[in-house]
Amino acid sequence: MIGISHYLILSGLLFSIGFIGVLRRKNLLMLFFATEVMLNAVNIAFAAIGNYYGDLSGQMFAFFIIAVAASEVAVGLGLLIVLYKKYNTLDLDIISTMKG
Amino acid sequence: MEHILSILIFFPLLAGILGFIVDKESARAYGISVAAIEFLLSLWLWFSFDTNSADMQFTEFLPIIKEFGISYNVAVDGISLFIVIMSTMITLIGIISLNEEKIDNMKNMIVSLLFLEMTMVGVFVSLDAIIFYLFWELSLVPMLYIIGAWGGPTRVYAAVKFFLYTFAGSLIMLVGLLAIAYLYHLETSVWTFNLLDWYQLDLSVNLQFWLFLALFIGFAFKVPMFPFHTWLPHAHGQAPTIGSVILAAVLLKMGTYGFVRFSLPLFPDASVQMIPMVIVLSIIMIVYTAMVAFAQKDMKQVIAYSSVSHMGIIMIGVFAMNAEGLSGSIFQMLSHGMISGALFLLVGIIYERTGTKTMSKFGGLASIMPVYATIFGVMLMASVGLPLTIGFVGEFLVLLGFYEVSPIATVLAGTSIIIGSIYMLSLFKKSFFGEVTNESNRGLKDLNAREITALLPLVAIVVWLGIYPKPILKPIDNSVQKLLTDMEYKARTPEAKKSIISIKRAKEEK
Amino acid sequence: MEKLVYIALFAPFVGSLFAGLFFARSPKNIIVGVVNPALIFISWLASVALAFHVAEHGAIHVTMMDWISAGALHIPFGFVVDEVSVTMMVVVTTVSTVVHIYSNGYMDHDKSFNRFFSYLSAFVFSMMILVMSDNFAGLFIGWEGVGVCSWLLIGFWYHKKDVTPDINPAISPSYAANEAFIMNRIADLGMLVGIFLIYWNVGSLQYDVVFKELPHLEDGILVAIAIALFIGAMGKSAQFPLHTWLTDAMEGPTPVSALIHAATMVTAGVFLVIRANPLYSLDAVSDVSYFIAALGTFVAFFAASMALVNRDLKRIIAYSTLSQLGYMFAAAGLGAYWIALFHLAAHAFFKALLFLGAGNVMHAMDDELDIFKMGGLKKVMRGTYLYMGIASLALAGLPPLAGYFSKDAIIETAFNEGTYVLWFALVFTAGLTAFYSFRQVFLTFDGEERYKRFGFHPHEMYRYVLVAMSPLAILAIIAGWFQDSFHEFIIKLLPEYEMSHHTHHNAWWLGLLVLFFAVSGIIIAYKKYARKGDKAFKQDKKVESGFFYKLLMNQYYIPAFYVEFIVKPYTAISDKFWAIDKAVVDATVDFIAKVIYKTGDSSRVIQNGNLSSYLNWMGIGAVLLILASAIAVVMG
Amino acid sequence: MYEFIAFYIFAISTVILFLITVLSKNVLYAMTSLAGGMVMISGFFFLLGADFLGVVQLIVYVGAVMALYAFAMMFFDTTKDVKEKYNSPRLVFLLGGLMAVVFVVIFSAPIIGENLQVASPITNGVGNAEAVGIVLFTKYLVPFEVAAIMLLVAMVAGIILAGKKMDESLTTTVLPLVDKESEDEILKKESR
Repeated sequence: MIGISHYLILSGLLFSIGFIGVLRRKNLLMLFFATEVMLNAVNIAFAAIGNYYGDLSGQMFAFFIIAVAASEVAVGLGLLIVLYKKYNTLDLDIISTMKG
Repeated sequence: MEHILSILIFFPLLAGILGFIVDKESARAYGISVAAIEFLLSLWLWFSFDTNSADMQFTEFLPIIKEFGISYNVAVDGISLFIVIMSTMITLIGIISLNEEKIDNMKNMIVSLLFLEMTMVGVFVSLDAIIFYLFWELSLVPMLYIIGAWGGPTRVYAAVKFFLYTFAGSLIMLVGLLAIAYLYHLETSVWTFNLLDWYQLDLSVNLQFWLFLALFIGFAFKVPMFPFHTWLPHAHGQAPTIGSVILAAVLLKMGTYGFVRFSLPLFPDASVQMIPMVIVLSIIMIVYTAMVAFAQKDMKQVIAYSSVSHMGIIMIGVFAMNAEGLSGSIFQMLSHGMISGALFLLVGIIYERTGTKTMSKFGGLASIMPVYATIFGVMLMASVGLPLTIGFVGEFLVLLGFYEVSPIATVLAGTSIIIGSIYMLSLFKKSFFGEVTNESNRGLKDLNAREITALLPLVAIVVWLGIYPKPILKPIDNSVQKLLTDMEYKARTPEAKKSIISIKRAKEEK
Repeated sequence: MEKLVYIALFAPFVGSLFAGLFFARSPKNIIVGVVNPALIFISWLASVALAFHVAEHGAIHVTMMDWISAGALHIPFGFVVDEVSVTMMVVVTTVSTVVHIYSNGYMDHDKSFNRFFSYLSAFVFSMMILVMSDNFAGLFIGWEGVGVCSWLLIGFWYHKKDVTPDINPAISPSYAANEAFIMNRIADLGMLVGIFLIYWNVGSLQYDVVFKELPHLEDGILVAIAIALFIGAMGKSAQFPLHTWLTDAMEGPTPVSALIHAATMVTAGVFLVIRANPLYSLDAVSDVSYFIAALGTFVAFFAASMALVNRDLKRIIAYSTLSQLGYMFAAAGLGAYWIALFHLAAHAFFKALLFLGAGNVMHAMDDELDIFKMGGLKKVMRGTYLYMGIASLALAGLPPLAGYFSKDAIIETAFNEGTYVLWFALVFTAGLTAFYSFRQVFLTFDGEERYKRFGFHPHEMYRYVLVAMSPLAILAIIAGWFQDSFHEFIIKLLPEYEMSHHTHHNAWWLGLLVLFFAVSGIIIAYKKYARKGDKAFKQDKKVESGFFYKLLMNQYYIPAFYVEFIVKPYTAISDKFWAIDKAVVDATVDFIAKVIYKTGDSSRVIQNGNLSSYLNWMGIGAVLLILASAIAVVMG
Repeated sequence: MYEFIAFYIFAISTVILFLITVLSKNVLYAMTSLAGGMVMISGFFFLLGADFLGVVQLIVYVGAVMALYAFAMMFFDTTKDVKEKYNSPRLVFLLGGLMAVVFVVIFSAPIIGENLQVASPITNGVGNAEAVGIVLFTKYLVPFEVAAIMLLVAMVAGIILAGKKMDESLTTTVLPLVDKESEDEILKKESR
């Protein structure tokens, strides 16, 4: 039988994949993809836990996460466009204005 | 005048804020009048103080944050009363001594001094740990500014060192204070920072030890105890005269006052347990810094190091755990305030005249500036603890009281009367005796009216309290005896009970 | 009678304030020269009146006001006038009055005339407090007070610069003053410890309470108290090894040497031992007492030996003072307190006279002190010669002068106690004393007039000064005649000391022996130093380069030893400590600060502005956090 | 059994698709595989009985979000591959791998949360969408409304950031330092 740990392990693996993406990617757009992966991984975990404990709160959280992800993408892409206009690139190695 | 203490705290603050809009030319006059009013108010406090009572008086209580038991809670007893008066007096004398020609931006100086006065008074009258801590930290800011703005060439280094050093110490102290409040909460499930409530708290010896250590670091940095003393010579070396005067006379006393007000009554067992450590540090502090003082070439540094040495005497008095030693040490705080204040003023005067503090540049000053030399001589004798000057009473009582704790340590600490006279007399000989070695010194003017006005009250007090210390010693003694009785009552271990000698038992033995 | 006590005590104080406050900055003012001696004289009158009162009605005890009270400690300003203190008061005021008048002449040309009188009167005041106080703390006030006045007066000519010890062994007045003060402070610490011991074991510092309580204390504590108090006495009375300051103190003006460093202050130590006689006569501390006697005897001989070769007029007298102080301690240590006090008084008179005479010589010889440059002065200074002769005879102990009675009694005591080593040392020292004091007299006043070669034009002192000195001269002669009445007077307070029958039996040959030594000393001195013409005194190069001569001339190398093994190491250690303070203690703190700065500097690399590397760091942090929580879960 | 097979099919395909997303150099491939992966994830939701959530996942993620990405990509030059420099590829994989291992270890260990409390139990006999609706409009009403406002704000922000003055950069525009009058005039002109 598929237990909750199956889902959680899968969620952990997906999260790690997203995490590798976040660390590895220098292209900002690709970075966004990686974060989406991580968000989705977490959603699975929420839904699985909610299901196995007969609690709708898990689903609710996943639901709100989707909402947040959507707005994140909206604002984030807008910012990306602005950035691209300014630097004409999305490479993080070139855009390093936060040097302390 | 029920709110005399609040007036004492906030009058300088208000006057300081108003000081920003005072005309530049009249800033000094303004400062003098404000400080004089403040001083008179503090004298009024003394006259309406019931000298026969050992309790807290003029209590004011106003809750600020009820949930955490933080309140504006001020009061004075015999221990703090005179330190408050000394603070206001030294501020007044300091402002009088300011030289309009040598200090630019007099207005800022006056304002800083008034703010400083507020914090000093605040520290000594606070009975709430948080308010105490607030004033304690606030006192750093004006002093930092005074050193940083009017100091010598490496003033920024000195000021930052002073600030960071004491700040680091007081943060650890804050942790200790919060821990006490937490423990109080655990025991009674009431949050309070009221010191008088804390006095009722009965802590295990182990807890006392750690809390004592936390507070010890905060206070010891301020005193400054060996080996945390090195900020002091830097600060004194760079600070303007007025800064040194107030630093030595009042700010250092915060540390020793903290021991008396917090460490002893809160942790009687730990205090007794820690006596050996304090003895060792204090004796190193007394002897070692006195010897370092002897090696100095700079007049001001001699006095700076001598300050450390004298603070050592005060420290052993605090830990004598009997009425003689503790009263003596509080009296010694006052006397050291007067004497070191006067000595720094005197060095400042010669520095203003010649632009140097190096002793080898002087010599034979006694024949050029006789009045100056005389006052210096009086202060010097008071500093080495000559009987019938203020310096003797405190030192004698401290050593007398401490003898009960450890005769050998007393002899070692008592060497301060020898090595103290060595460095002081050699300073006096190098600068004042002999032929006039530096021809350019020949034209030096003796003290002017402004300087005499600043110094004469100090001379008068040094002699008056040396001959008749009773009006001050008696209230101090009352409060100290109460403190010791409480400590003895509170102490858990039999060793502590044995070490703390409140007056009652001393009489029973007779 | 209380009023008289206060008059005796405060008249000098008024004089000091009078000269100090009103005339400090004005040039020499004759009013000061008249008023101050007058005030001291008033004090003397009061003291004498008190003496008669005490003789008839017993001691007077007054308490002026509270001084220090804290805890169980209560110290009042209390004064007691009893047989011992009134004797001291009379001695002090007598000598002081003479010295004050004398100073008018001696300090005639000094620009700090008024200041001098202010200090001098302040000294008398402190000394009066010392002797009159009714408790140990009050004694300590006076004890320190005379120390400061001595410091001020030794360093009176502070403007003189430092010279090397070859030219002037004392280096400079200010150096000598500091040396005296610091040496005294060392001993004062001992005294303070004694006071603390008394307080914690008795609970009071009042003499009467303490002395009543003493027999109930443990032996160990009694010994400790006795030792501690005696250490204090050693400093003030310049006993070995704290003796070097006294000869250097001769840098002060000569009236000061007469008053402070001969007649009064240096005898304070003896006074303390006499005052504390209930302590020192206890059986438990008999060892300490014997040590006091032995040390006194040693110092008597030790100082006399150094006086034998010295060429400095004042230093010779200073050594003789040291030596006589040794006699006093010998007597006090052996239990003959009243004899010690008697010798103290007699010594005060003739030693002050001797010093004042020396002052006359200095005044005449333009402050020259080398007796080898003098000689034959008796022609021009007849009065001074007479005075110094009398004083030296008294010092040498020839009958019927004061010194004979008092010193003989001490030597007899030593015989009586069966301490024959001490006895013989004291007898032999008596011979030495006679020799060196007459060596000095003959070299100064007799023989060839060597001063002419050095171009001096000596002249006699003012007449009124000579007249003023006459009381001392008379007292130096007659003081001894009152031995019996003094004995009767003082015995009311001090323990009686009686010679055994055996001693009585032998008294006549003992006295003769001492006399024999003294007279032979004088004769040797005369033969060697007082001739004229061909047989005139010649310096013997061979002797002077001998070991003993050099040893004595350099004061057994003790001052050099102190410089080499105490002063220099102290300075070096102080410098080293300062270096440590900077290089270790302070540097440690700075090092901590530097480490923090460095970590900041090196970790700033992280902040390179690259978002990707920030993310990497964040990732590392996240993994660490997760790891930590995982571990926590596993552990917990 | 079906559940078992379905789970593994979905699991393997999501992992592969997401790996492509993360590792691919081509943006287009990455985006496509991301979209595919999200579809697979909605499959998990259906498996878990969260039908409503699955539908939302499909509509919002695969529909709306992916469309947004697609439009965004049009602004960028997608034909050329972004040359990414990898400073420490080993570190990245080490960290990621470590994390994965830790998760696996934690989750395969006996579950700690045996005593989890059920906050909003699933009502039997009520469809998932209905149940979600009940909870959403009772217990989570305020967050729901806040989420709505957030989405609105995000929409407006997206439009402003991306849309306004397409011909010049927003962030680099610096108003010339002019006195207040002329500034007002400029504003007036602009408003006309």
